[in-house]
Amino acid sequence: MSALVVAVLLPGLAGICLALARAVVSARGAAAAGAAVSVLSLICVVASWSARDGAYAGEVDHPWSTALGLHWHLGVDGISLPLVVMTILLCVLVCWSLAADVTSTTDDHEGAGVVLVALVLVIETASLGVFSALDLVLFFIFFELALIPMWFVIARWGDPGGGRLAATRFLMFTVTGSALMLVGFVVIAVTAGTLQIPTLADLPDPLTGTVPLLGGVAIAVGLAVKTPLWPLHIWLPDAHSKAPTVGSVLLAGVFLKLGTYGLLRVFVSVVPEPAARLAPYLGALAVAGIIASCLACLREHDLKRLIAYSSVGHMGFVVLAISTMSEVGVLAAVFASVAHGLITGLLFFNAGWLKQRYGSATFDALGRGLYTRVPRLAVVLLFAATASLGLPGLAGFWGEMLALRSTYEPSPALDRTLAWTLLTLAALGVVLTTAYFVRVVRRVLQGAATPRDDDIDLTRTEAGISAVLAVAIVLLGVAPGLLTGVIEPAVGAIVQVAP
Amino acid sequence: MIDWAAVTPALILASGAIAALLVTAFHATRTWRWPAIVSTVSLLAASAVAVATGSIDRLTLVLTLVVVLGTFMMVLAAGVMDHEESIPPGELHFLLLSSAAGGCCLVVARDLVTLVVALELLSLPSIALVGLRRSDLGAARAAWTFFLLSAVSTAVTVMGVSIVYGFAGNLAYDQVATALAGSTAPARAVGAAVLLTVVGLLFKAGAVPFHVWIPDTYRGASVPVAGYLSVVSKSAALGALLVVLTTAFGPVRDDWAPVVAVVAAVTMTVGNLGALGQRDAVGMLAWSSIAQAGFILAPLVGLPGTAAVAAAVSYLVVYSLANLVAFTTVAICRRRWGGTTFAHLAGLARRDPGAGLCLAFALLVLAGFPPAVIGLLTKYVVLLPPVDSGYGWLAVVMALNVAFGLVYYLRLLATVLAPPSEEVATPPPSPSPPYTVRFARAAMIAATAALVAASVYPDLLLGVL
Amino acid sequence: MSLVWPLLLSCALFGIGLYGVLARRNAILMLIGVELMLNAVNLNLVAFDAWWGDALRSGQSLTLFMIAVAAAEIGLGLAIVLGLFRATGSADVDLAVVDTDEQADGAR
Amino acid sequence: MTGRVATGLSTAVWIASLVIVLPYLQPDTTSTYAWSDGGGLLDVTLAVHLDALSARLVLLVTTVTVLVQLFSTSYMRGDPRYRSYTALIGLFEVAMLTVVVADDLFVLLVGWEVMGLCSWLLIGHHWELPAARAGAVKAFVMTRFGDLGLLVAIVVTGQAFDTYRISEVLAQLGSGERPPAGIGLLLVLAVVGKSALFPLHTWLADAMPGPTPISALIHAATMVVAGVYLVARLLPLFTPAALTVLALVAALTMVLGALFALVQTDLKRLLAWSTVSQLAYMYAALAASDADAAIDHLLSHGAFKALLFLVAGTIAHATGSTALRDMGALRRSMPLTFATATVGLAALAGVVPTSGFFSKDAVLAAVQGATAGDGPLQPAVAWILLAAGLVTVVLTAAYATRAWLLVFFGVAGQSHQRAAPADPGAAMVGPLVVLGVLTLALSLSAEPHVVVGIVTTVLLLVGAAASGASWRAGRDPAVLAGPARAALERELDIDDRYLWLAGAVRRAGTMVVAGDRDVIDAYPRGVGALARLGSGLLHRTQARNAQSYATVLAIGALAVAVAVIGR
Repeated sequence: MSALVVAVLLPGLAGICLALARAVVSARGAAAAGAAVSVLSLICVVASWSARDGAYAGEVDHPWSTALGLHWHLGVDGISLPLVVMTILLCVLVCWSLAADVTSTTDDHEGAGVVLVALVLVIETASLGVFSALDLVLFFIFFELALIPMWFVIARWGDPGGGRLAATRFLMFTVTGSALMLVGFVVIAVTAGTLQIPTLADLPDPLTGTVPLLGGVAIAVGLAVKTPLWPLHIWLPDAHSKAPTVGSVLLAGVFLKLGTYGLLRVFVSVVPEPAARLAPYLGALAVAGIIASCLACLREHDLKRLIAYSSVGHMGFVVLAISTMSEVGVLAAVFASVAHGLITGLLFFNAGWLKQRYGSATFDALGRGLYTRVPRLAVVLLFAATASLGLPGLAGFWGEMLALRSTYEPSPALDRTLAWTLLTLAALGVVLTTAYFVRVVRRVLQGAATPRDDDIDLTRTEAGISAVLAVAIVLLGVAPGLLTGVIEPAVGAIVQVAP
Repeated sequence: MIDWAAVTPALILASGAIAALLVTAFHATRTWRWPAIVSTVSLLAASAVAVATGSIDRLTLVLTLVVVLGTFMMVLAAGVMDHEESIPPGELHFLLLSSAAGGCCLVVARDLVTLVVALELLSLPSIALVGLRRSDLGAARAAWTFFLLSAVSTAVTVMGVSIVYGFAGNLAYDQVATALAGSTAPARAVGAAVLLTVVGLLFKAGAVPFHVWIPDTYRGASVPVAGYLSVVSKSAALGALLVVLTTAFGPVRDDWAPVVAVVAAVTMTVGNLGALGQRDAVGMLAWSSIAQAGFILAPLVGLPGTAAVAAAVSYLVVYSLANLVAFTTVAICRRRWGGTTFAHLAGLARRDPGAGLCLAFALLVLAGFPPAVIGLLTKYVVLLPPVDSGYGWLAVVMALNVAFGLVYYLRLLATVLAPPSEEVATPPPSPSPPYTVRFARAAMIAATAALVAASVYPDLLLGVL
Repeated sequence: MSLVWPLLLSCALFGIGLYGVLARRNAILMLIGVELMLNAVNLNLVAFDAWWGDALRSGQSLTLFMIAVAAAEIGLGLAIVLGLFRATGSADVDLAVVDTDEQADGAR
Repeated sequence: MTGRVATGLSTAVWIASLVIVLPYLQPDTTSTYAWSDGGGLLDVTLAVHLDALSARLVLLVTTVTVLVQLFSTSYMRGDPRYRSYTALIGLFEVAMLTVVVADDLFVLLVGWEVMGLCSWLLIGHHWELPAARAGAVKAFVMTRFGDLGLLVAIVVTGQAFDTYRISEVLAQLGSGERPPAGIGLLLVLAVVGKSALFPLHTWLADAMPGPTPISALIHAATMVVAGVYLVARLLPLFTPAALTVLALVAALTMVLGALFALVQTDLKRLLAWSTVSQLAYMYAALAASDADAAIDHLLSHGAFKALLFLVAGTIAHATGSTALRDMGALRRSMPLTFATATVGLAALAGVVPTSGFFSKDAVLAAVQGATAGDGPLQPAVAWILLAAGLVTVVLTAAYATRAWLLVFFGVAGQSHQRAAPADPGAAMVGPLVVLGVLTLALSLSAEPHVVVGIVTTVLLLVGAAASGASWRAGRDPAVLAGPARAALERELDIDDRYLWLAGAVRRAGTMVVAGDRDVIDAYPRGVGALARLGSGLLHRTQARNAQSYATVLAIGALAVAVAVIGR
């Protein structure tokens, strides 16, 4: 069996075992085991990547259901590898934070903490599966697998008030979207007669016409809900803000990437012609999302909601890049996805820690002058905010820059005038992003300190998690070539490389 | 000429039915064990014969097995009611087997006469089953509702049959097909006759607007009988529908397909809407079985293509297994905790992990979500024929209903997996050692295992046709 | 004889039967309505059989089956009515409407 | 301790830079190192380029940083956040050096924006004060708006020249390639933001609540002058249109800045406006395509403006205030400060023989040369620019004199924090003296422009005399502004436009939030309500009456039949 299969399935299987053995495992032990398993999974991924020959590392392709033409087809290329590694990294950190989470160990009745770890691991498997699936239906299976565990994470461990409602809305939105996406897949399967993504991407005569266009619309809508694209984003702020810290981190860090990755892997590459016809709409909605989310952020009074809204904006840049359907656009999309995963992961970790301390993440609850009250925590938040607003030299910049660059020189899919208009508006979004993060710093970190009893600075675990993410963010910021070198060779799998 | 391969299972079941009745009649005291043994033997024999002879073709074999094994499982599930004095065991098993014999006949019918008679043989005992519980007004009312509607729908069906006969001059499927293909009769009138003919089958399948009896009847009947209605009776009707639409009415497909598409769309939507507000597991499963019928009807628009048949049958099989598991679990829950509302089911996975996990898996299958891969794949499979034959809108409606359905499945799922609610946390003392519960549980676990196996190797199910 | 007359009669019978089922309050009368509907179909079948001159006589055989089926149906129906009558003391099915709380509960 | 380490480190940097860049001070000595090659889609090269231009900037930056660090050891003593303060100064220096030596435009952008970040954090150092927070935010957002111009300009450049290396772009331009028109305009936007030119000039004065050494750093050696350096470096990319825009912006800005400075009541704000005005001089030279004059003025301005800000810091340290009315008569109590400040103000006004005199004359000579019309600039524009420059000379002399008189002469201010203001210790005075000497020394190598020099000296005397006369008459020389004084004190209410804009954006935000809640969210809520409604209706039709069910069934059968027939 390929190491990649092990890497994908291992966390989920471990999660099931943990859930079944929850009576005998402590939450802390489960979290440690989860982290260990994730690390193991990372090793497997690296192993199969270093042993790659051909377009996809660790490729396995077994017929699974001959009746459906469904294959157990997994493989990792430069588009998916960064996302795979980022997912595992975030899951390790999430497990780490769970291992040290005081509330989950003391308040642990009937193994709830263990179950949470198990759910995280199942979500990990699902995400890894999505990033490595090369069969449309297999992609869909993994895509759906993550949803119900995430519903439980938000509904059970989220805010007591409204957590369940938010979870259900999140689920309903994404499920409706993904069900439509399934219809799109069915259309493709019926018109092209295969489910294998590499085959579909290399069809001698790509799918054109009305029927594939409708299929493309269905796929795009499904993925747009997940990404999320304005105006389908409405589920996101509630879900992110009501979710527990680990849920928010995984939602923002990993889940949204399922949408953007899907747009690349099963939309642009599989139905290029319909995608080209839809690209202007995608681009326009993406920019509308950037502006709208930034404006909303300027009025948000809850840190977690604000970060959630900011994700809409950042994902807008990714979708904008994708809508250019150029090589740079693909590069930008992947880079920005990874960067957003790391940065927003850090932001949500941070917001979660603050919420844990002060019971709520609203500005009023946090008070002012965190610089004095919890200096190190404040500096981490400052760093994350700086990275998120796209400061050059940190990971977030290259994604945004490449996105803007791809918009300046789009493929013929995007009209030049439209693209430049979008470019201008998106650039305004950059300023607005600065404005609202600066506002957060001004409102929460600065100002005359209002000390509380709960002013506890970074714990060791928190510092460790912050350090890992910060190092990753700085590393990608100063040496973007590390990532682009991996992505670039695979760009041709998504869009046609100009001769 | 008699096709013994086709009728033997039905004959075995009919004999078994009489035997089960006699064995209780000649037993001195009320006995549950003996009729159950007789039923088990005859059901297993019937399935063995069906497998050995291969029935008429692959399709009827699968449908026969669904009917026979579904009945078998409900016989085992009915065992959990052995402590209820108001239920006569001999009659129960007699009626179950009789009805199952009707189901077997129904799926092998290749003639409208057989169809009508088999339909009645399926219906009348199941009506009696609903009203079986003595001096239970609810059951009697449910039976009356079921009876009256069944009678009307039968009348409509035979009216349709008579008109088809008027157009075709024949009642054997293949000759009807030939006659209709060459007929000069107005196509619309023929289409109407066809649809009137299948009203009885749609009624049994629970398609909107012929579904109205289902919620009341399921709730009035005992849980295993409701399960029987939702699985065996429904599968037999849908199987017969599949056969009759393919072999007899295939040539006039264009006349009935659009209406079937609309009926399918409305059925799944109404079923989901109805299930939305339910706080009782049986009520919810009743409505959900209406919605699921819509999903089974949808691929029929792709008939007479074999892909459509395969899609409908594989969905039917998976639905049947999942519903059997669900009803068995609910029956066990009712036996052990005295009720079927969500409050009784809350925390089932903690109180009774086996039942809880099986129910959870069955719900995931019904909803079509991983890890119940087979549920998802069959949802995918039934989407193919509508898209392939140009009913894109139907596919979209189906997709939306998949999402919609998740709401209530997930609600029950969350209830099952949640911590137990306080009032039912401690089980009441069981009146008798529940050895019958163990049998039911074994059946439940076996069916779940089949679903899990199919999730791992989908070809086990999807490859059968 | 023209085919139209028996068909018209059949339609009328079916309609009257349906009316009986839908509108009468008394269970026995409803059962009679069911019987009327089935007999309307029988008439139809026989008429078509005669019209086609069907060598297999399938119409007539189905009619025979239908007579048996109708008898069984009425038998079952009467048994249920009897059960209802025992429980409520009336064959007027409306009076048998006693919504148990459990049923009402399920709907909301 | 921290201060000593920081000073030591920056001194080491200074020495190292001295060693490295001194050879490059000779003209025509350039070298380019590429430490890592770009290539591929993200074509970023870690490349360094050094020539006379960047070498001089490097020296300025490192020198001023050392002095600021040294000054801060005393000025910021006892500050609770001294560590982050001094570390940020270090980062600031690194960022500026990155801008100066980068050969890859993206690397340059990294330094450029990190500088913006540092200025935001340092201006907001006293974040307990609302004014500091507001000023910092304003500085960051405004400069970042301008930075977008640079970002897009880089993208456009990359596409036009297929490289992001400045040296390669310049080489292509040297071989006759025509630059796309947009780049120059985008770069103008970038420097308008960074160098606080009109109309984005308002952030610089509002940045004054930051610690005074930071102001010295920002105004003299980093941040604002980075814009000048950028234009000087990329001058060939500027088309005539872009240069015209730059010239007009510079003309307007220099006069406005000087006018605002004339009426200021706060010493630091006064200096801030003078920086704006002086920066405009540099851009004037650049618009006239004379990069050398611009850089010369940049260097001399760097020396005297750092000096003046440190002086302001010293005075604030001694008197506890930066308001002009709290000063006065400091000539005697702070003689060293007075002496150095006199040198600095003289250089600002352009008095012979300070470096300011020579560099400003060079700028004006360059502009005057452009009026001939043989350069890319239209003669009319050049004339406007020259006129503005000459008017500004008068105004500069007037406000420099005014500041000099109000601070060091007259009667002592009312609210002295400490009993007797006095010259501070060596750590603070040392840098003043060094900078004072530098201000004078920089003129050693300068060549005079005789005609322009005479004209400016005359104009200067006019301005100084006017100022002195009104002071002698017992009035604040700000009255020279006449009826416009009140408007100028409000800085022409230009800031209100931005406040209005910020309010409008906030209102738009409110609308978006409301729209999300009331419009977009209405759909899911509506669907939910609809489903509940449908469910309720459905259950109402479940009448539990067999006959009504049978009716539904019969009607259904009829409907199905009719649907087929009436299709």
